[in-house]
Amino acid sequence: MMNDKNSQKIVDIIQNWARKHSIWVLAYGTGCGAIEIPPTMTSRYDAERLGVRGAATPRQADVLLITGYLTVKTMKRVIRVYEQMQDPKYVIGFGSCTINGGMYYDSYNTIKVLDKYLPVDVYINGCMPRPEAVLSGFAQLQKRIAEGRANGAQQYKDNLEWYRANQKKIIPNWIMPEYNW
Amino acid sequence: MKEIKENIIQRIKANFADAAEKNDFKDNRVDFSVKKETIPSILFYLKDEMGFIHLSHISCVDWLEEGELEVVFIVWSPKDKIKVFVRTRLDRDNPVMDNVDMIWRQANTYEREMREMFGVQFTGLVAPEEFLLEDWQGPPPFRRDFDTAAYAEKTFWHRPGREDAQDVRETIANRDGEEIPDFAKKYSR
Amino acid sequence: MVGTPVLFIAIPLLAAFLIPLLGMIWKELVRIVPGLVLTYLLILAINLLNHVLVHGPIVEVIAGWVPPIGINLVFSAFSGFLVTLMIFLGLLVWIYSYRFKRNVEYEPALKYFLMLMMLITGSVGIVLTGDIFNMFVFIEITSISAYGLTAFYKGRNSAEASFKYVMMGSIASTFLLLAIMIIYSQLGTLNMADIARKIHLMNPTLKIVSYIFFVTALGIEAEIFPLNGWAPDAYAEAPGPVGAAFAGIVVKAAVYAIIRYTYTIFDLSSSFSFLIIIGMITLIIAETAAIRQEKLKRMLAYSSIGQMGLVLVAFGFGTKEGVFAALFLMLNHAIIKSLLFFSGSYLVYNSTEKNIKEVNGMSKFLPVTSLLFAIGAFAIVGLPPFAGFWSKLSVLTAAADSNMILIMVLVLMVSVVELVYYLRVVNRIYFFKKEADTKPHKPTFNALFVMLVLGAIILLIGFYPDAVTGMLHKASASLMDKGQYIHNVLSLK
Amino acid sequence: MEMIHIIFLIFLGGAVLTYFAGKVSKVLQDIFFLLSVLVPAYLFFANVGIGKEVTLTLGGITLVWGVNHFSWLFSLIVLGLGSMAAIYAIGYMKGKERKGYFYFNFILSIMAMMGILLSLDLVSFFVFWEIMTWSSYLMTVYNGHETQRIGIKYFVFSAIGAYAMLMAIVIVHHVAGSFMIGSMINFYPNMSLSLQIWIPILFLMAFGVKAALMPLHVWAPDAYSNAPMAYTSVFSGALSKMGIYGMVIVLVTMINQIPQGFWFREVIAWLGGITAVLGTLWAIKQDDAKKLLAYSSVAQLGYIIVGIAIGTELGMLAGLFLAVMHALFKGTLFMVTGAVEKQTGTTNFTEVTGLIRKMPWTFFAALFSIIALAGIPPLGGFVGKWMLYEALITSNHYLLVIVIFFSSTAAFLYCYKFLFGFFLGQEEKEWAHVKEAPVVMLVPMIIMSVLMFVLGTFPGLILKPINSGLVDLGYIDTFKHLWNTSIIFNAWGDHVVLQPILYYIIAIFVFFALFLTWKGHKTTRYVTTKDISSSGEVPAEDENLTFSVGFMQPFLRAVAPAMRRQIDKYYTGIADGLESLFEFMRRIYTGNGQTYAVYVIVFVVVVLLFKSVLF
Amino acid sequence: METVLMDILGAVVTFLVAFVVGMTYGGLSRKITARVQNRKGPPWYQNFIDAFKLGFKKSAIHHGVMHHLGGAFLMVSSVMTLMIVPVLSHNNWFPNLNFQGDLIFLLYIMTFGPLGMALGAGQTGNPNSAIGVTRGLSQMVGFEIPWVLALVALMIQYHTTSITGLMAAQAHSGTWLMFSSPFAFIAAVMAMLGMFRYSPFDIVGAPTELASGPVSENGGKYLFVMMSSGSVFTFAKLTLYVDLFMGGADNLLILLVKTFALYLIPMLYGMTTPRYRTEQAVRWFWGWPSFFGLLAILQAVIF
Repeated sequence: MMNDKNSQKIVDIIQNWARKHSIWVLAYGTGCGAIEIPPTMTSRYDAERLGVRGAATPRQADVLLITGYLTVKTMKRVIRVYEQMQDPKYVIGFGSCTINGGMYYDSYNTIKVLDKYLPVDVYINGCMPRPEAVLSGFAQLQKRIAEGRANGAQQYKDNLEWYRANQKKIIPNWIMPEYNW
Repeated sequence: MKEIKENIIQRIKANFADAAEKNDFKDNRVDFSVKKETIPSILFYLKDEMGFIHLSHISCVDWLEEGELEVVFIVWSPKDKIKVFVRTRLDRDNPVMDNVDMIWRQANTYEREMREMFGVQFTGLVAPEEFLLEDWQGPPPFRRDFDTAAYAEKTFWHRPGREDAQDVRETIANRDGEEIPDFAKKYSR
Repeated sequence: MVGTPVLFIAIPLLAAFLIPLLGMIWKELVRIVPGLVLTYLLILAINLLNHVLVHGPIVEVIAGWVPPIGINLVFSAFSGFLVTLMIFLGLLVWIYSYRFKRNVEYEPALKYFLMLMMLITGSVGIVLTGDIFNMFVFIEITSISAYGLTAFYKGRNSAEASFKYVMMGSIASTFLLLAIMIIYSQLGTLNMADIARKIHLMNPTLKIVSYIFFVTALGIEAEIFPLNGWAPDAYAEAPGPVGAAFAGIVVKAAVYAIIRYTYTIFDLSSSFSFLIIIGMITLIIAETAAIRQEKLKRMLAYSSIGQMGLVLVAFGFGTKEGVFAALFLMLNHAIIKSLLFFSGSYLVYNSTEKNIKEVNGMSKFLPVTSLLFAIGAFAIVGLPPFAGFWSKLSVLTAAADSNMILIMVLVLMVSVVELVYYLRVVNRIYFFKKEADTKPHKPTFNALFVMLVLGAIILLIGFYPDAVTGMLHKASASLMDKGQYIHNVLSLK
Repeated sequence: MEMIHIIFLIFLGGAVLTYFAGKVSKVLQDIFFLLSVLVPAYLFFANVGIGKEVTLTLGGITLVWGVNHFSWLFSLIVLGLGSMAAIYAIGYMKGKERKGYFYFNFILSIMAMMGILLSLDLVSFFVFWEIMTWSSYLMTVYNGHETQRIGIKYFVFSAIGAYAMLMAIVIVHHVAGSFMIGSMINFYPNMSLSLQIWIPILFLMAFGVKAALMPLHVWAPDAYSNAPMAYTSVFSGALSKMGIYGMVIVLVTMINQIPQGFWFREVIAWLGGITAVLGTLWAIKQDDAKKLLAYSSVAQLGYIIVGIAIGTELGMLAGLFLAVMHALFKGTLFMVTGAVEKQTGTTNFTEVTGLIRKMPWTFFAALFSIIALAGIPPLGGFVGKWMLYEALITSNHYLLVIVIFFSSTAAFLYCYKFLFGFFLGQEEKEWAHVKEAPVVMLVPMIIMSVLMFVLGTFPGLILKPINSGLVDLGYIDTFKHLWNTSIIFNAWGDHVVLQPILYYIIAIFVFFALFLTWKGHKTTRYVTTKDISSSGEVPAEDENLTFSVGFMQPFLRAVAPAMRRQIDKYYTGIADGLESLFEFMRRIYTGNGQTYAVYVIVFVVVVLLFKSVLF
Repeated sequence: METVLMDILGAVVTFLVAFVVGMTYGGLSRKITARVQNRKGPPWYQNFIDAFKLGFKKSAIHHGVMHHLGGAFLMVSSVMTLMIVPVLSHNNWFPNLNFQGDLIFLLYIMTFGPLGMALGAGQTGNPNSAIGVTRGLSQMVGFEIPWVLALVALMIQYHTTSITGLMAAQAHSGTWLMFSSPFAFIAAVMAMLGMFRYSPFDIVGAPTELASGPVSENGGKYLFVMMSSGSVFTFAKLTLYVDLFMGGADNLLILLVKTFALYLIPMLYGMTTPRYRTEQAVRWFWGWPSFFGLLAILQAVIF
């Protein structure tokens, strides 16, 4: 960890500090996880004290929070939203459905492994994870940002072809605009 | 209640010769089976003449063994507080029947779903091709001969160790002191 | 002295009777002779008018009997102006109808031209004569030829229209005769000047009654509401040029007669307001009735009636400005309405119904005719810089000078109505799609020539009204000067 | 032959020549057209001195034409905008039918407007007024069949106004004995009180119609929107100013002379204010650019009327400055609409979207004119608005200023709607082929935009002629007292210095524009308007997500009570009633001979019965 | 040259002060809101962090030149307002364009930015942006009425249209205008609720309904510029209110106290009220606030 930190320039440290303390979340409310976001944000758990705050559109958001299983139809939109977000950007997979399919492991229409399609920075385990777990996930993300290791966007950009191939496997009619950064 | 039900059965039978009624349900349910050609006319009759103005649902049952699909229309009369099931059987290999969304607009949605999930074709149905399953390539997934696990295996990646859900199955199998219904056992293979 | 007024009656009358005979020699003479006659008369009229404007009126005695016993003709600036105008229009009508196809299809041309000549003779006679019974005779001549011309197309509708005209005309004759009888029984004279001199001797009630009878009788010819029932039908059913002749010649003569009775013969001061009232009613009802018409010629007929009402109103002011305005209006109306009838009858030439909607989109096929119709429409509504504006302005000025604000308001409001229905037609000509079954008919060369002449006159007067105003001022002065008239006629030896 | 006569002859001859040149060659026609507008304009400004008078006697009436400072100011609007619109029209009319007709009427209306401005006697004033009316009417019905009702509505209103004026002219002639405007003005104090009130009312009816004052404005939206756009810019920009011109003369030379004039001015000012509000509200509702601009013209004319009706020096300056600005920006906006119409074939906001990248220069002109229209600094509209408010406040019109302010704030809504409707929003495949308008159409728009910009900082350039015009009308010289080259004052001595404001605005704008451009310029990318964050959806190529239907619905719901009643409907009701009356009149003539005979008898009997009354 | 440099320096300093104060107020508002909702809330400097983060975003997209320059338009409006409003009275620190302090000019320059930004929002092609803009403009028409009524009342009472003139009048009489013209103050404050676009007047950028409306396509540096502009604008508007109604401020501390006291009004009102629909908001402004505005004019005319 120390090594990572030493490798950062001073500018990066400042930038990452700002990024770490200002996490604007675009909650993509799929599945049952969406219901866990309101308690996280409101008085009881108050994620805003960590600088976590809802963002209305992908253009403004830093974190894409995927709260549950993703059907193929939804997946298309999620990819779209992710690609519209602006660098630097992070993905949090939320709940076991995003990790391994969870109870939908044999469903004909939900993806099982999110990180084949999008670069996930942090997974939050649970079915469903409670707000405490969510906060812990955010804290983990902050840590990774501060260390400069939350570089999912860069990974996505570098391995775009691989991701595209995976995405196109389940979405044959690919009509989206080109990914342009 | 009983008189009303009798009355309904009388009237239906008088008007539709092929309607086979089944009146052994409790409370406010009446059940008819008709040929698929009769469906629009009987639904029209129920709606316009007998006050069954509400279409509750259209459902489909896959009788794999008999090689037939059964489409069930459930209509409801707010005045009589009676619901009527109208059933019809279709050939499983060529499930075609008449579209009824001119009777109830909402039938359109149900029909789209059935078209996608069971492969029932409604002649004259005007709707976009895709409904819930975008970019779907496999067979209609709600038919009983569709193997969802195999399809998932073929289409998606699995996190290693979760391909066959062995742990889940073992857990279920090893449960003690718990009545496991037969269908659950069957389901967990 | 280049000629005498009696020629205006003698020559066309002679020509009218000669036409059938000449037709036996060479068929084409039937067409040519009236033109020659009218040309000659026009030259004569202009010469005489010039003379009269300078030297004062010419009074001619027929058959040597000196007034008040004999019949006399008066060619003053006022009547001379009208005569010139009528003959000019007559000439234009002749040129226009020289090859007007229709008048050959239905009847031999000779009847048409015969009746036209008679019409002109009668009208000119009405204007020129100084004797009320003689005037009655001329009115009968005019009416009879007018009946014939109305029924010229021999259709059911033409016959009906003509019959209405005949009926109304006979009523008119009756009243006219009654009036003449009353006057003769009272004063023992038929000479206008003599009557004018002695009119104060008459029983006042009988004077009024005879005036009313005169106005009723002449009002039928002059299209005063409610005596004008014949007019829309007659205009609509008569051939186009005949409509122009009615509007420009016959009606003018009748109006002249009314004015002569009112201004010169009778000394009823309140008859001026009577003229204003009936003129105003005529104006309002005719113009409002015109707006909903479906046939083009009927619409023009109503418009014509309305204009006559306005002329009467202007005469009714009783001032010199009023008379000037009225004469200006008469001149403009004669020219513009003739143009409208001429061009309008080509716009609906081939249709049977003559509906307004059949002029739709004609501008593509008949550009010049359409343009001329539009100019005529704009002019008659009184839009500058066309001729109608100046007459409207002078009417209003005269009204203002007589402090008749209400009249001004009404006249202007009616002008708006007039504007609307003329605009509707012009819009149809220019901006609508052609009806499928209408077949445009190109105007013949002579018709086009006539229309262009009229259009040019409209523009000329519009841009340079001085061309006519001097003459009109003198004419109005001569009408106003009643004593001079009496003196001129009765001092003959 | 005086120069003024030559100018009019060139106009008239040019109109006829242009019309017939079309039979020979289209290019020749264009050239003739341009020459017959531009040459007289040049001759007028170069060779006609202010104060010159020429006479002509016609029909016993002496017609006097001459120039003073005040009419020179309006000539500037007419000829300036006319020349611009003429250049524009060459491009606009290319490939359209009935070119000769258009050119003929165009030249004739310019001539008529000049005639109105130069007339010093009432007859030629009226003559030119009517020529202007029918030539503009012929333009209104240019588009054919459907516009017939609209054209007739326009003409009827104009005719009612014109006839009211004619009546006033005739009465004036009766009492004053002369048709000269000067003698009318001189005689005015000696008239009886009822005439003193009625003569201005009659004149104001005529001018109110052309200036689209409130109860007389109903023709304007339709007429403006249906004339060809190249003409509408003159129609709305210059022709309506003739009403303003007349109003100013009537207000200043007549109404100010009598004590009752106060109420006159108040009523007119309030009518102007209500016009502004109603025009604005209805403009917001429109989905068609032409209609929107037409209603907006009505509203803007309302401001001008308010300015000139309150009648203080500042109010006059404001009204006339706004008149000049309105000619500039509304002329440009109609040209923009015309350009869009030419390139796309429609002017409906629900159809055209996203032209900004296709027609950048047109957008630039539209943007400048909209900023000027909305009265936002640093463009010229602001100066006029500012002076108008200050004039209202310093002359104790507290409620009127609120009304005007409401109207001009609400104007932002339609301003935005106009820009958004055409140029912003999603770029559609349907309009992918659209090209920038031809240069000949762009040049006038750009020139006028630049003028608006210049006048925003140096309003003195145009305030100077306005001031001399007002001095001609008897106002005091307000130079350095209410205005300077780039400073404007109000009556209390507060002022706005425009130059530093411009520099500050430019500095701030440039700084942040540079910042936005420079920062991260390597990773800043342009993406198409299809690539928007709309719930993760990807709009299909032919799918239009632009928000253009029911655009200002929330606001319209809020003001719905004010818009429930339309003045137009009352007029329609009157017209319908009249039509049925006319139908009844028509039925008097039954076509039955017996009835007619009965009429005759009844006439005779009635007249005989009432002869003692009648005679 | 010296004076120009000094002018530029003064302007930059004023801008920085306004930026810092505005950002801090924004952070405090979030903090106070959190405390009212029984949360801990973000630190007071959270807005700075957010702004910097947005500034540090690596990539950005725009949909065209108007979208690109929208922020610059907005900045013109807010900075010009700031330049015109006298920050401190009896003080030569930040003179800027104070001699220009004409209220009507101010009203119009304040609308420059929103319109410019609306153009940017329009060019994105995002329907939400356009809807937000129409709502914002409608709401602006709503609150301008009481606001102008209040200003006109002040103008006619003191026969001046300049801010410095009104400040001088207050200094002369020794009474704040909020006490001598209470109705105008009430109307102006009610209008201020709309101007700050806090709840209940926040339908313009309702995040869940309109996806933040006009700014929905803006991220990174564009949002950064807009945030900064908003902060500066907040400060400028508050200062304007203080100048008009509270007699201005002699030093920064007093200014901060007064502005913060004013700032609490829309903030606290917003915490306790749910959102209005656009037409409700517009009608609200034309109800009681306009009534108070009319009372203010009445008071100004009669007294």
